[in-house]
Amino acid sequence: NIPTGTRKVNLTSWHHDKGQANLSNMTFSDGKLIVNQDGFYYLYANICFRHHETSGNLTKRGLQLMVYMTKTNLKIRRSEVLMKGGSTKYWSGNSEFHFYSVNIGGFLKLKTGDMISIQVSNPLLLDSSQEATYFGAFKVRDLD
Amino acid sequence: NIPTGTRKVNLTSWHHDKGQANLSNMTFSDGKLIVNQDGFYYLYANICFRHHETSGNLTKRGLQLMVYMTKTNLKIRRSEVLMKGGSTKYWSGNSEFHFYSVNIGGFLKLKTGDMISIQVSNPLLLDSSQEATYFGAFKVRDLD
Amino acid sequence: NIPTGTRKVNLTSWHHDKGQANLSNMTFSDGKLIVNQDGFYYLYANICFRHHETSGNLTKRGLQLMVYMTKTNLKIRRSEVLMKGGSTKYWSGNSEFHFYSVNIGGFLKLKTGDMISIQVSNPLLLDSSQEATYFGAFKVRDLD
Amino acid sequence: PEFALPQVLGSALSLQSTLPCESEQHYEYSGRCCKKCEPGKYMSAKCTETSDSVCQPCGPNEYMDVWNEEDKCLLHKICDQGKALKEVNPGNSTFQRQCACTTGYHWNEDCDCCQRNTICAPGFGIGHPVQQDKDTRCMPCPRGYFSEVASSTDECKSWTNNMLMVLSFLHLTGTNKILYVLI
Repeated sequence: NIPTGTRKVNLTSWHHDKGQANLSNMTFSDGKLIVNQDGFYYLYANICFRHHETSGNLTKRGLQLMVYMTKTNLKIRRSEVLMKGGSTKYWSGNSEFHFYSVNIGGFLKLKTGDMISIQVSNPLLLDSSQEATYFGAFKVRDLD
Repeated sequence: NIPTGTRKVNLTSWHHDKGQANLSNMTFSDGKLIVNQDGFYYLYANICFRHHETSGNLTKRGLQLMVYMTKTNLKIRRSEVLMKGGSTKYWSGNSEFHFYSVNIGGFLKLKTGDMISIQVSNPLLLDSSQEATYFGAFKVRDLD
Repeated sequence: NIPTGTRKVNLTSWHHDKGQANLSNMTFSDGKLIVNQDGFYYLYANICFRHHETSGNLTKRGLQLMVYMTKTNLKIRRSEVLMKGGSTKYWSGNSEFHFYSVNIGGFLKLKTGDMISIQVSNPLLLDSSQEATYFGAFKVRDLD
Repeated sequence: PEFALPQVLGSALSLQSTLPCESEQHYEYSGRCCKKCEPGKYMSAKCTETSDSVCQPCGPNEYMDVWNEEDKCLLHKICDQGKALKEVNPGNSTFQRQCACTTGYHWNEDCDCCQRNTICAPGFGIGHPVQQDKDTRCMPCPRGYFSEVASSTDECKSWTNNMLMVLSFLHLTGTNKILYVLI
């Protein structure tokens, strides 16, 4: 179930064990990946937005299609955006179908208990197929 | 040799040992990377599309510039798209040069014998220099 | 301090130890990441460009927003572009704010002494917040 | 007389026992001073205590233009027609391929692309020398010359040529007035 509107929203309904999704050595709860071991992780997300003219007229309107990856640290009750990406779009009225994908990735230090989540703008435009919209993390090595 | 047309095509003519390309612990055949060891791999691709006005008039036409990374599993004779990215484009007629790059990446479970390949739309628009269009994979760790 | 103009410029003023930035087993000097151990590394960069109408009229002009990751090898006194990404843009005049992000990444062989640096076009349009514009590398394994 | 070595503050002088190895054609490895590979080749194996470096020729579409210890040659660039580039020198195993933009365009480092040459407005003509792959330089037409077109290739034309044209035009139209010809 995808939230409506163009506002920035938290995506919570991810498959974590179906299809290509995998989960090990991390916990998944309420749309958040929770870190179980301190370390340096590579975090990434790929988000696809799409619109077909049959879903209504979106053209001639400025859109900003964005993804944000956020870390929440419960100890200091703080959330900060780790990475962001996206594009403003001004889709022309001539085509019946519009598509845009954004990819973000980075190598970051995470601590046990850190929670990683994804926010997007315009959730109604999300292409929610598993090859289009996904995110993840893998541990590269321990902290120094 | 780059296939013609705007249809989705399989890219087979990759350098795998010249310039910045490297191959170890995987096999490369007919444009496909073949997995030799079960494990979790990080897969990625970067594709650049370009068009110069001297190559003809492409503007005022909707384009969809896409990359698909596909896994073929011979045991179950099945291919599935692992990741996709790209954008619809409506290139304006004013500029003499147009350029667009898409990057995709993800951490996935692969088994011995799995074959990874790349498909793109509009192959004639590919920027085939080594720093522009490439793909690859590296093993992060064994399966659980 | 961000260089001016639309020319392709070298970005040198990166934080390497503040906020989310980390540095270990590599050296950072004059905007370049210097390799201390031969190996296979995953290199990545995320660059965000933005423009607000209050900063002047950029629309109706073709822009090319690009990132280049370059390796400098002092032994053979050679610099070569490892990866590039970006897009030509023709921002419409209707929106007050424009945004575009590009992400590049790849798995490459690096030798001790190799220096990695980032060049961008249109540096004045850079969104220099830490979650928007960053680059990095991590060693995946030793050479064969 | 005893020569006193000059006292150098903060550093000690040591007599150099062996000639420096690191040079354009040599490198130091496993305690030996070994020969690098010449241009056109790469190093498939470094030297050991008992054997010299092993060098192999670059393969097709590769080059190496310096003495080196690289384990691979460099890949020639592509003169991409789709970017309006053409090959001006194919290069070889020791010299990098050279590309240039097709006529009417020049290479712009900032966009890594072939940009249209500047069009000189009327009253301006292209300056010399006209260089391949370089943008047009527009020069104001000096006295005695003119240009009535916007062009990225035309020079300023001298009046004299055109005065004759005007005369012949008037002659054809039967006008009896004789213009005073400026030579």
